[in-house]
Amino acid sequence: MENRRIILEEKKWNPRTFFFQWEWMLVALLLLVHILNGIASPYYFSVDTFLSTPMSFLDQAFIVFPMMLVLISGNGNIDISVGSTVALSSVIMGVSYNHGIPMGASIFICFFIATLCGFINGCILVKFPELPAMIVTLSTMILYRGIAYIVLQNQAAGKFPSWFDYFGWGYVGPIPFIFLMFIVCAVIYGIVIHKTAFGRSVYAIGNNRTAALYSGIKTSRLTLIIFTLTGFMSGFTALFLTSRMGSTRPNIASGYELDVIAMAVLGGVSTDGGKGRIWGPILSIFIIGYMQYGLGLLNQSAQVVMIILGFLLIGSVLVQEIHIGKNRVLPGRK
Amino acid sequence: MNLSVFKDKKPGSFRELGLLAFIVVISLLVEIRNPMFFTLSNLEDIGVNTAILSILAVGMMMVLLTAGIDLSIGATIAFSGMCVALTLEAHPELPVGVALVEGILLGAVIGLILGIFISRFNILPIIASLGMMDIVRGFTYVVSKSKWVSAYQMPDDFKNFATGNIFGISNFIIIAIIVYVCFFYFINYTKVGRWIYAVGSNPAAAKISGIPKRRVIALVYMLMGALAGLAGVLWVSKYASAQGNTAEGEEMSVIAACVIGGVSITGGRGKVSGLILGCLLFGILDNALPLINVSPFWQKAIQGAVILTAVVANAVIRRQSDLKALKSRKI
Amino acid sequence: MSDEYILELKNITKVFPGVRALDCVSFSLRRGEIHALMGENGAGKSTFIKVITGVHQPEEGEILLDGKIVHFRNPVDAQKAGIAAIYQHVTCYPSLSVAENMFLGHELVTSKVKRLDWKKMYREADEWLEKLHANFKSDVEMGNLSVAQQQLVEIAKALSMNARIIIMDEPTAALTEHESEELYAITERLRDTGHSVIFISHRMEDTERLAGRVTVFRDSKFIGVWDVKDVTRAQLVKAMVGREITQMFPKKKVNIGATVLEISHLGRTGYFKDVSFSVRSGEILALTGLVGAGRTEVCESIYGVTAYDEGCVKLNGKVVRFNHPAEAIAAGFGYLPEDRQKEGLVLQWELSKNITLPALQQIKKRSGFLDVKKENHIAGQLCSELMVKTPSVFEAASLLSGGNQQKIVVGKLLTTPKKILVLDEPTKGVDVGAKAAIYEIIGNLAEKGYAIILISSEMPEVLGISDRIVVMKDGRVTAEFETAQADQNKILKAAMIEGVDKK
Amino acid sequence: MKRFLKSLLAGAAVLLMILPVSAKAKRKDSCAFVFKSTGNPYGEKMMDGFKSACEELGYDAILRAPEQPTAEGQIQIIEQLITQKVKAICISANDADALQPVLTKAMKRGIKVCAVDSNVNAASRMVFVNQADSEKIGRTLIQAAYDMTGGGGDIAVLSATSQATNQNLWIDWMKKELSENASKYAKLKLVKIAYGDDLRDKSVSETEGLLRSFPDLKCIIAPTTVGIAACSKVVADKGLIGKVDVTGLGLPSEMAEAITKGVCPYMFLWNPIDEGYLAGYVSVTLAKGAIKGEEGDSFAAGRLGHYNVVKAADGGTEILLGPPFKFDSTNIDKWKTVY
Repeated sequence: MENRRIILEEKKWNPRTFFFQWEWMLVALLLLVHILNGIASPYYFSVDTFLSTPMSFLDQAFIVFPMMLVLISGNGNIDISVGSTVALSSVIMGVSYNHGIPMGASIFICFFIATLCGFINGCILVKFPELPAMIVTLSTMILYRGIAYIVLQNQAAGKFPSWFDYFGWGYVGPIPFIFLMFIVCAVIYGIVIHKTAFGRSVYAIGNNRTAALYSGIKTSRLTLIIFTLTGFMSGFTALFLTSRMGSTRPNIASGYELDVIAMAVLGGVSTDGGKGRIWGPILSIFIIGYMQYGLGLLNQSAQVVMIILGFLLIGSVLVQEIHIGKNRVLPGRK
Repeated sequence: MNLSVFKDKKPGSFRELGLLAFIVVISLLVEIRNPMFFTLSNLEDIGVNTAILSILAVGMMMVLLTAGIDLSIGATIAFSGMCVALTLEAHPELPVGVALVEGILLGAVIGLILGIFISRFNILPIIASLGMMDIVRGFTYVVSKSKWVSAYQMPDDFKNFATGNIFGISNFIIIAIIVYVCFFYFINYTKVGRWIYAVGSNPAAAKISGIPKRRVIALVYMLMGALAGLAGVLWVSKYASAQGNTAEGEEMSVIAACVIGGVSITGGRGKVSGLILGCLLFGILDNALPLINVSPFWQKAIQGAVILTAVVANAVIRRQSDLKALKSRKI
Repeated sequence: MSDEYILELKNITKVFPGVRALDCVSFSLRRGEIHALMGENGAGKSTFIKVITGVHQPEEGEILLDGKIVHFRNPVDAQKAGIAAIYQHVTCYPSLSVAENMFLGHELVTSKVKRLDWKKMYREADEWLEKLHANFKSDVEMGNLSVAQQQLVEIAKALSMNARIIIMDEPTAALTEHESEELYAITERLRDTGHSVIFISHRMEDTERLAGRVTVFRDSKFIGVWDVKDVTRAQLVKAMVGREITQMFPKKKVNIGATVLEISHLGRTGYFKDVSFSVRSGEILALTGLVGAGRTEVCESIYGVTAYDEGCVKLNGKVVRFNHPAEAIAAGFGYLPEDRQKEGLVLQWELSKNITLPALQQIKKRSGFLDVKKENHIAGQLCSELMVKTPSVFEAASLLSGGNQQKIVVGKLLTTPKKILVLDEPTKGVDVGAKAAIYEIIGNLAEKGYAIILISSEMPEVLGISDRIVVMKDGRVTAEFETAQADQNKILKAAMIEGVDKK
Repeated sequence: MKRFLKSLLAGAAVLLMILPVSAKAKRKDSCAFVFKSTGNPYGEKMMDGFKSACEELGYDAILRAPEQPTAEGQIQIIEQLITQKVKAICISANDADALQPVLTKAMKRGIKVCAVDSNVNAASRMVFVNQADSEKIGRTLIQAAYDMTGGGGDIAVLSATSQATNQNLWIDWMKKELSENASKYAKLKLVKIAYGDDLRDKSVSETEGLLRSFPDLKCIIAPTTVGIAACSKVVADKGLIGKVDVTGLGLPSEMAEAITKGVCPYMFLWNPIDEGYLAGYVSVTLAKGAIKGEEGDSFAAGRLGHYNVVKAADGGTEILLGPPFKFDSTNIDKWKTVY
């Protein structure tokens, strides 16, 4: 009887749980990166750094959001075909433009192809749930890239109309267009992931697929949507990357998949599902981006950058392990 | 794998037969296009070129059996290869044996570190090895100061090792065979070997049966590393040149070969016999595509298509056999 | 004294974060005796076993083996000391062969070179299986076996370890009468060859048939130990349940309405065949039988988790087919899964999120956003309705006790309007208090006019609250009774012998 | 909270690995050289040359290269160089067109841009330092094949990646040479162009493929350092020395063995050190404004003497380093230790 009254329905703000989040660590990290860079290089604190620099690393960032969904959805889901998807869609866009299709239409085609690639991945995974995504996307990775080679062979496609450069190089006031788009996507995904039934269901299947299934969550449909979405967002990357390079070849965007996954993981998204919030990846995108940029300003050789990134990746996951491992929810009542 | 391979017709053996048939068909098609295919020397080429891949595949299979994955092997190959090359440049008098040992040890150390990250600190394999990949690759450039070690800087007997042969069989093939025999024994006829399967098959149960899960996992990655180290030495001796970017992306081919060979990436399933076929298919693809001179631009696509078909077909066959098993159940 | 007992446990206490799994229990095992350990699910039997076998280490108390104090740091120590256990939840390696499963951890090696001797292992494995009259060979993949067969393998494994003390945790639960007889025989043979056996079960038959003495646990406490010959069933039941069973089941009289769900000749390759029954609104239909008889499978495929490939399902007279649980839920079909932790809850989630998971569409605003206020309110309402013991709806599900977790899962069913509920072993591993509560809830639901299918293996429960009873065996319906006409023996007979063993 | 601090510490530990890297930034005027990718000795040599040239002229040299040979990587690097306000950028491009936007941006910011070794399109550079006239390379290689095969037989080309700018250019010239003097090369048949992607293993299996599918192959032209080395290794291992000749462009150090063995009678390459050195001089003189990179400009390039800016085939301007150097058994030992 008495416990009818005491059940709380209002959440109280709890400072401990609030500050005790991986994201704060990332914020600290980002600040530290800025500070170190600032100390190290006189050129660092400039308008360029904060406005036009993001241009050079944000193109990949668009895939991070759907990749986040893919990873959250658990069940070993991962998509390593994104790099090839970008290449294929970009190549086809270039070719179709060079064959007289107007640029607007070509851009549409680009997105269509990208979405198609993702859709195919999704279909295979839904038809054969027993196949791990890792393997399926591994083979489509090779396949898509291969098709790109067939289409363009050893040629480059390009000579785009001048307005096309706007995507990669244009500004809206002081802010780069690409940066603006990034913010828009970030907001949209933030809402979708944290505020809608869809996002909730994705976390559900990531945390406990069976329970979700019994609760009437359409797991396979979600999987399909998520992977298709990944393809679609690869279209953005293709668009911006192509625009930045002003031309395209079958070998662009190689190795993007691993960069993207690294960003997501550094952002606290676990590759075994169910974990991760939108802020993490957003922060980590900038951490990695600015760190590379800063080291670049110091003219550090590529290999040093690599080593540091490697350490950062393992280190951060290690810290998360300590971090989460120590205050994992205990089974049973206290 | 265990006796059951030879005894009953379980899904596994079905699939292997299917794969074998697939290989035969492909080979025949190639042979029709280019009769040079079934020449002894060409088959030896296939063997030699596949040797390194298949050595790596053994290690990767064990890793996959524990439901893990190792993306760092490409870097490990480059690193150990480079170190060995540098040592030999400094001391040309060293015998090949020393070089091999050095490479294996280096690889083992790297593998062990990775293994500890994964087993002790529960870092997910894919992430840990991803980071490791960057680190090791980076250090490869550092130790080599971004230089290459070229043919003339290596002692001859080291270079000849790759081309040399015993009773007409190339050293590489022999090494590969030795590795396979050893690991076939290890995996099937030693307790630890079986524990690898157990850990991958049902980690929870492993606790109750008192299997030292963490040690097994660490060991697996160490072995993987060691094999990668060995592969590194062979690589350098074969191409008579050590570069920083050696074997970039090799890990993906190895994983693909394992999967085609029927090793389940979710752990617990996989047989050496299947593995061999997987590697063979890969080797044949690499060798045949240039032979039947398809346009170089088609090669990648064809590879991808073949892998995809193999994987999907694999799944289909498995379903069929499962269904049969159910039908056979009496109700 | 101590030489009379091979194994003694004194005042063992085992605490898991939140629950006292064992509360100062004692136990003593004579040489060459079969000692029955009884108690309801969740009474702490399984934990007790894990303490003996070194999987868990007790916080307090001591274990004496041959009168000497021992400390088992891990299962291996216990095995070395000659203690083998057959666990209730079979712990096998699905992708390995039977022989490998049997010998994992104590593999046989050849004398000279210490290599695994597969020939020998497979031969011995086959011999053991022979002794158990198993109908399969030792080289099949474990994953392809039925639960019962896997249990046999576990038993064979324990035997193959020729341990001095053998612990069997509900071994007969999944065996047919015939197989049980076999097991009895083997167990007795073991006793006669000087082994000591701890035989866990809540089936009277086992105890009376086998045991010399019986110890009873209840609510993780030691209740008492008796010689089987001078104790009656009634006494034991009272000891186990804590009160007369009849009081456990406050059966309300409800007027039963029209047929809601009708299953005819349902079949799924390899799982069940020709299954037909029907439920009426307000009726509680008990679907009983042994573990692995196919009860769960039937209901799952009705619910749309798996697909049935023959027969049809009628809902209110109309033929329906649910291809996905979502459709079933939309049609007013609720399913309470057997394994609440694996299939029922997202443990790391707050109660509120868990409860509303099946009802996301309802808490969605027109804008498409989730209405968290509404969510928490719904959750709060249900929590208090079901008397869940929790400070707030923001507790992680994993922090609740078994009973309360079960209530949450029930709560999930009630978020959306339902006509039919399938309750799969709703009181499995739930403490006595919560049990009564859950029975009450079920009663109320029936009263509200729900048609309820209750899957259960616990006779008292089945007889206590159901209106009708359908018994299944090996994937077929073998009997159907009005509860009034049914009794324990009839049901057991139908569940075990009917359609005589093909094995 | 204590745990939180602990994890914070761990985080700091991770960052400490970054600290030692941060060096003092330089204030002197500087010119930057961006190569295709790290860990390529050929590039290293060019960097050496570039560096020494800059130092002779009292400039700092910034030497950069992406980890992978991609245009994306080079774009990022150039962005960074722009921020650093370098005086001139000298690039060896991974993609002729992909760098146009970023390089034009650089030029808008008043940074002088020149290309070397691997060209960018005319619009995105002021001048191209051409290691050797592409036309000459293409034609010379065919002539080499002609005289190795003794005037007739099958020849094949093993190139780098199918995307490599200069390789493709050279191959085009080879084809031109063949078609223009059809009568002379009547018996010389170019049977296949294979791509080894500058990977050892791929180059090897491609070469093996060539040898098998064209049994009477007489000569393989490999205008890429990795390709030619791998290729001649295969030929030597197969004991085809004398039957199949290998020629092309290769590093003496990599090819020393092959040439002494006679797998490769002779091959060509310019001196990458000089190439870098000249590039350095061009960059600095551009930076100083002494030349504008227009046709007719001329300047002195230290030890290399005097150079003129001439019209390039693609409509831009270029500076020719000089004829490619011919390596054979007589001079290889002298050079193999140099580069």
